[in-house]
Amino acid sequence: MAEPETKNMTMIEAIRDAMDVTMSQNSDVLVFGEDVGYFGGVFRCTAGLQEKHGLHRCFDTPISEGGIVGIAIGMAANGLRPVAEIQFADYIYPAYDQIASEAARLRYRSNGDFTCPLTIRTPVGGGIYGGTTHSQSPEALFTHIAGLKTVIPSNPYDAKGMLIEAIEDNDPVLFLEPKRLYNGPFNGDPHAPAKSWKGHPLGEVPTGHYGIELGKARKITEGDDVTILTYGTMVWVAEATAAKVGISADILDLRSLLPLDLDAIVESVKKTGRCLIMHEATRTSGFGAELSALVTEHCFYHLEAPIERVTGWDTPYPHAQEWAYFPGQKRVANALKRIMKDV
Amino acid sequence: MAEPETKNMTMIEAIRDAMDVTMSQNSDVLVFGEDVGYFGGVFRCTAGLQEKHGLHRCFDTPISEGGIVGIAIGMAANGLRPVAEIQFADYIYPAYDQIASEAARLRYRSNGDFTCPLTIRTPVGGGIYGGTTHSQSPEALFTHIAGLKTVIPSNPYDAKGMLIEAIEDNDPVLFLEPKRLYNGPFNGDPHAPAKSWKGHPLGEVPTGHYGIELGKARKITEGDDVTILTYGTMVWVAEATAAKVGISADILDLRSLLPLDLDAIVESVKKTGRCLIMHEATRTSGFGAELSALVTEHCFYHLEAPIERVTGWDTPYPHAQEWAYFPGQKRVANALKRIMKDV
Amino acid sequence: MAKAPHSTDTPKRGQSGSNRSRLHVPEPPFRPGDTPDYSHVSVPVKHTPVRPDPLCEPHETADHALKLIRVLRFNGEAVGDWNPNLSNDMLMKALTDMMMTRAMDERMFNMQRQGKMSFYMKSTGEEAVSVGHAMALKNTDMTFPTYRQQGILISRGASIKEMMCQCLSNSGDPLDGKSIPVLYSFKKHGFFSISGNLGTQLIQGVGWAMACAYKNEDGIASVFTGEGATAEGDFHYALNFASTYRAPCIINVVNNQWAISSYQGIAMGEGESFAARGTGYGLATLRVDGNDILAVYAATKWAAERARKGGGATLIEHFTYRQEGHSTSDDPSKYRPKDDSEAWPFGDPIARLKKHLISLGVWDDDKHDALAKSCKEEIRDIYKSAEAMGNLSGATHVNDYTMFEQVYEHPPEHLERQRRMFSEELD
Amino acid sequence: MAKAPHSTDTPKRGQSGSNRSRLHVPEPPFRPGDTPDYSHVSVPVKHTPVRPDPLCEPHETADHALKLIRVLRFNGEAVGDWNPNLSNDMLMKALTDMMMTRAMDERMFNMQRQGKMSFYMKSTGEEAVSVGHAMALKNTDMTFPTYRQQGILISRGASIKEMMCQCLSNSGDPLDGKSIPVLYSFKKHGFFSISGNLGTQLIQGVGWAMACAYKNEDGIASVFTGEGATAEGDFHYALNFASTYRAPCIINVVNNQWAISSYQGIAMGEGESFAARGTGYGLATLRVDGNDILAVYAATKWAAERARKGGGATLIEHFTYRQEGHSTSDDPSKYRPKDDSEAWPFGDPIARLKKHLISLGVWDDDKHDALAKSCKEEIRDIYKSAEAMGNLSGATHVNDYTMFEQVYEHPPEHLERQRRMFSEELD
Ligand SMILES: Cc1ncc(C[n+]2csc(CCOP(=O)(O)OP(=O)(O)O)c2C)c(N)n1
Ligand SMILES: Cc1ncc(C[n+]2csc(CCOP(=O)(O)OP(=O)(O)O)c2C)c(N)n1
Ligand SMILES: [Mg+2]
Ligand SMILES: [Mg+2]
Repeated sequence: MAEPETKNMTMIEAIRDAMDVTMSQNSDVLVFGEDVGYFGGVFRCTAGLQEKHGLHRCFDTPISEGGIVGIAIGMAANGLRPVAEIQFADYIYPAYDQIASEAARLRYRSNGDFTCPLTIRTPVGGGIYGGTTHSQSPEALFTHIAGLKTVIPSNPYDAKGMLIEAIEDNDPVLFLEPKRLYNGPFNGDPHAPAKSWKGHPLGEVPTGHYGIELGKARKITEGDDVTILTYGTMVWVAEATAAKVGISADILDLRSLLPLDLDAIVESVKKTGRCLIMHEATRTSGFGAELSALVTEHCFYHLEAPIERVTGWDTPYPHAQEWAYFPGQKRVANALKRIMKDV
Repeated sequence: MAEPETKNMTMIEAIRDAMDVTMSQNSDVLVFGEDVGYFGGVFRCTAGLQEKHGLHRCFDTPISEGGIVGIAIGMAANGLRPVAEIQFADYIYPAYDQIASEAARLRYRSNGDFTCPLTIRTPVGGGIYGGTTHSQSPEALFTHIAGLKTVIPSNPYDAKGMLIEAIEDNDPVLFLEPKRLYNGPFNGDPHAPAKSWKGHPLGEVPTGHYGIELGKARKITEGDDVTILTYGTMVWVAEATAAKVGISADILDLRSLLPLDLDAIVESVKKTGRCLIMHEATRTSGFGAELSALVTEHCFYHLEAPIERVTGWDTPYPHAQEWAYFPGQKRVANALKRIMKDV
Repeated sequence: MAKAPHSTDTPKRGQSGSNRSRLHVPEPPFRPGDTPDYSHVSVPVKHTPVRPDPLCEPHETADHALKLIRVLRFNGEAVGDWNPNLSNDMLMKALTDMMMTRAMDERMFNMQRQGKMSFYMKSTGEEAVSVGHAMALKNTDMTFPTYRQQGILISRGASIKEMMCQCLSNSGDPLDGKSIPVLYSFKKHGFFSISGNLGTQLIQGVGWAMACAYKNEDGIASVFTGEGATAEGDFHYALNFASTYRAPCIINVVNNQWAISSYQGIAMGEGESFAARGTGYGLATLRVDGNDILAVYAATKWAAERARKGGGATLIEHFTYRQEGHSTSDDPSKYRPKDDSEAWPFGDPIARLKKHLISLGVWDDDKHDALAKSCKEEIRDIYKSAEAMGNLSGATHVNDYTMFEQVYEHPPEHLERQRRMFSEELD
Repeated sequence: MAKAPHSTDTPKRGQSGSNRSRLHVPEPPFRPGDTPDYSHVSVPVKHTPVRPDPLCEPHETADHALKLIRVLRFNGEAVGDWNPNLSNDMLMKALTDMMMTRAMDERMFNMQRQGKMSFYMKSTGEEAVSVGHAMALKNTDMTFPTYRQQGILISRGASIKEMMCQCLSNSGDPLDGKSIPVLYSFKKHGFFSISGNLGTQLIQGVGWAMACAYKNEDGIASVFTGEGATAEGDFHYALNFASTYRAPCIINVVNNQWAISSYQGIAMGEGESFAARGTGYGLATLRVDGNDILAVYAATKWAAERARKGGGATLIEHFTYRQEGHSTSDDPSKYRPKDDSEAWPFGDPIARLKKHLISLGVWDDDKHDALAKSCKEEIRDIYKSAEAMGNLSGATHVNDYTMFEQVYEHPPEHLERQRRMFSEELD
């Protein structure tokens, strides 16, 4: 078999390409949301799709997140595969009822009579001075919802494969896009020069159709000292910090939070005996809590140090204090040192 | 000082009395929601308040949870102390944006220029054959929100004192009412004859004004073998099961989830070395995850067995299978046995 | 005694409000103890609005939102522009379906009182809305009903036994006991899974309709809400999206005057009708006597034709009355006069169609009583065969394991684990 | 070349839609490359609707929702029923406040481009709406603005330096850097904390107004939304609750034709105006030329009087045009013709008031230029003193510890712990 052709893509391009590929193959795929049509989205993720696939396949909606998800549910129940964009995850709450009560439960309450194969894409995370309403990471509010899948890629290759998989999934999938990674990896240091995906192996993306199973983690680095469980932007912070601290870390990019690759987690923690969990979202009841609980439940007798969480503080995401809020390398390094202190 | 006069009250009466007392003392307190006015609420929690305090102080609203919380925020910012009822917690999601983005963040984003002293009351939990949309326990979706307080009493005495405290708090408080406890304690056995609050010491409620600090747990039983962390209906299931299993359990009724009485938790787990967490909500990303993470973080070196969580399954709350879903005595007993097995 | 709305308690615009506060809180005209008197409600007889072309511009129907489309006069005559001139067979089907619906409601209510099921909701007095509406649609058009449109299923020939089994949560329940009674789902009958969350389906129905248009299919969607639930955001989304994308759908507001204990004025505010909500959105708007099945049929036909031909959505207000309690959990005498439903001036939909059939010379009291009896017996027999498959409190309960099914297409590992745990710990 | 709306791409009602699908998706009349031609937009001159009594019944204003209240003719004359006959002092204040607003926007935009702040939003072309509205209210009336009503603050004499410090997130920022630029909060000036979440404040403003009524206070609330955000559920809640409880408030829709890249037809659908949305709710409705500050003033006065006297809420649509990009992050030439704003037939609000003042004989080009220059200089000086207190990227950053403050009135233990951790790990 010949190697698939690849192209260097940013995460934005990879996401766009996933939609383009599925739209080309399947006329049931529609894309809509605020400013996604002619303009191509405030982050440009849908640029060109309307021109290529037509006004009726990629179009603007009213500013009504509840309405956007509401029509998507109706379309999905009627056989289409809608891909709805919520402009920022911070604005997803007006759609919370439609997502949690409706999309996630339609299959269950109708006992399979109706299903809901829809995808909701939305940018998450900070690092762009977006303040309280352009920086949030609300994943934990969705991982509590049975019937929904919640995934979050950290690089262009995964983004495309996972988005194709999400669109082709027969259940609703919330697809979170770490906006700080759109144009390049970000190691958590705002003063370092911005990197691009150019030249990065994970920026080499097959041009055709491929899927990445939702529910499988990706091992970023192999290590023996500690397991780091993380996702999204923090994957890159983890990698950079572990390298800097000089620790041999098993870093798992979880990619899919629900369903979760518990096997990979358990295997790694049983190997290292130590575990650091990182996310940008506020700490209390963040997804890190679930990860910590699962590790305790499944690896208790292997743990040699307390599990630590490095997360956003329990405050709204402030504007000017962005880098004091963001769980950056210093905090990660301190946590790693604490975890390793009695080795 | 003379003992305060007390009266036997159900939880419904205690909740009503908290509103009555605060409304009588402070004309800034208003009560509203769907069917709360003339009719007095589908669970009768507001019965008589309109007649006593007037149409303009206790009134019906349109069926619009977002609107209910929305006006409550505006009223609170304008100096009132609104108490809004959401008929079932399952219907709170249309108000999620107003609660999470607005009520919880108004003080922060305005740096204290505007504040939001509002209380949202809503019944939670199963046990009444309410099915997917009258049984939910969504507390974990709110404990992730900085700026909000989330509390849940398990008896009439606490209900009244905590509700008064919530109404008088200068920040927004979500007050969850375990509906299965409205008329009496419930030990998790649907076949046992229904109990009432009559004769129960926690049904003896002072008739006047008193507050119970939000953020303090209540010790239900003192014990040495295991710590049980729980709240709401499950407090009674915990107590009954521990007694039946014959285990010496330190049972903490957390009462307030955010803020949380971490000191009480840590003290107890350090004493017992074992910990069971119980809630009715679905397991993944439930509040039990946060509790487990905190216990691991703060008591790691004292733990002698894995922390266990007994929770609702990761499915919507089914109708006919209610008692297969409800985390009842059998499952709690099994978990306790597992936790104690290597003693 | 009898108070006209806003007569005593409610101040006029610009006067000060109740309890010496200027906050205005609307109140229904009558409360328990009052003698209901609806003489202030005008019952239009002659002024039935004209029937415009179904592809007219939306504003040409603005007036219809403030009037009331009626066909059946109280003397039994069918008159006016909107008369659909149904065949006697159609009329008989309409009557029978309404009577079956009522008989089923009656039976199920009683069985709930006997503890056979957890809950039930009747549609008594509103049968014309569901049955008349269903008859005017194609069976393949997808309806998005609330819990008070069981008449659609009966009209479309769904299995009453299956419906009953759903309510009984027994081994014959197509939903395997997952949902509370009356939250049916019958895709094969164009009946969308009913949500317990009010309002949510309105915008979903618009999405369904958009998909029909996108696929160039002929189907339309018809979505329902009670007047109370129009206050939810989803109602606004539905009107707005339906207008923007000219979705081929019908948006039905069933104004039965009550939302549990709240009268319609709480949702309506100072508006003149619920149909009028659609005017500002540029939707076609009709207001119809919901106790007049011919009017319901005619209005639906008009709106369906408009939608199917690409004319866009219509908002229809069905003006009717909830004769009984909200559900088996409700006691309406707590908040409205006991005899309120009898004082309601628009009569009963079954009685009115009966009178029409009699006036046509094809029906009489004896035949009617016989039909009522046979409906009752048929329902009783079906119920018996349904209950033979179990009931909620009885032995033949649904299989508990079904609770883990249909959360996702393929159960993920954590659910499998929980299922195993369930089997080890409880079974 | 120039296309009238719906002329070529959009099928007529009942015809088949774009791309051979029947799904109808509305499109703006002009896109980049087109020559904008608004000759199809009628500019009413003579047909200014009458000014009814502010305590009239809502339906008496239904027509006003479809017309356009105007006072200033293009020749500078002020005419008609609605002419507020402002004193020359008032007119000069209006002009100055609009020009200060524009000068500030200009300066801040440029400073953002120089990296002094993270973001900025201009209100260019819409100054009459905020300034005219503020002048017609009492300073104690609470406004619930969006990010495009900075003119309210300027009109009410808020400290421009504090506003700038907020944008710069520096040590003079009253919000301690917590919020992004332009999301001001000035309770002392009746200016509610602006939310980044669109629409949410609409219903909060109604609640504020209900509290005023409850407390028998004289104050009213005035809430704002862009036309795009009317699609949120909160807009519906606001209209509905305002109607039900006759809340003393004004609901303003600023229709500046664009919502980022979406033209107003996406939110409007087939409706005829945004003001008309209020008709079905039983609200008073006015539609006003938002580039005519006298009309804005007059409409606001009318609605404020109605609200204050217990007549209930008014929905006002301010018909205007967003002359510049949505924000510093936007480039409007990507989705509309470059010269679209010049082709817009309603002119510029400052130029129109200037002409009026000239026609009154109290103003001329020289004076105007001098005023423009002095506004620019004043703004420049204020900006310098503001920037002296730091900027986002500079050294004098806000104190990071403030991030832990004002989450709650009293910081709970877990926040104190995190604050300590922050101090140990990072400081
Ligand atoms: C979102 C939501 N809020 C509240 C409820 C509780 N509830 C169930 S039915 C009902 C009244 C509905 O009234 P209406 O819309 O007029 O319909 P009707 O019952 O009269 O047919 C209420 C408040 C609910 N099911 N969902
Ligand atoms: C709930 C929500 N959804 C989306 C956004 C992103 N957003 C910010 S401004 C804007 C456009 C608003 O348009 P309009 O209401 O017309 O106001 P204008 O900017 O024209 O004044 C959008 C979509 C948001 N801030 N909040
Ligand atoms: Mg109703
Ligand atoms: Mg706009």
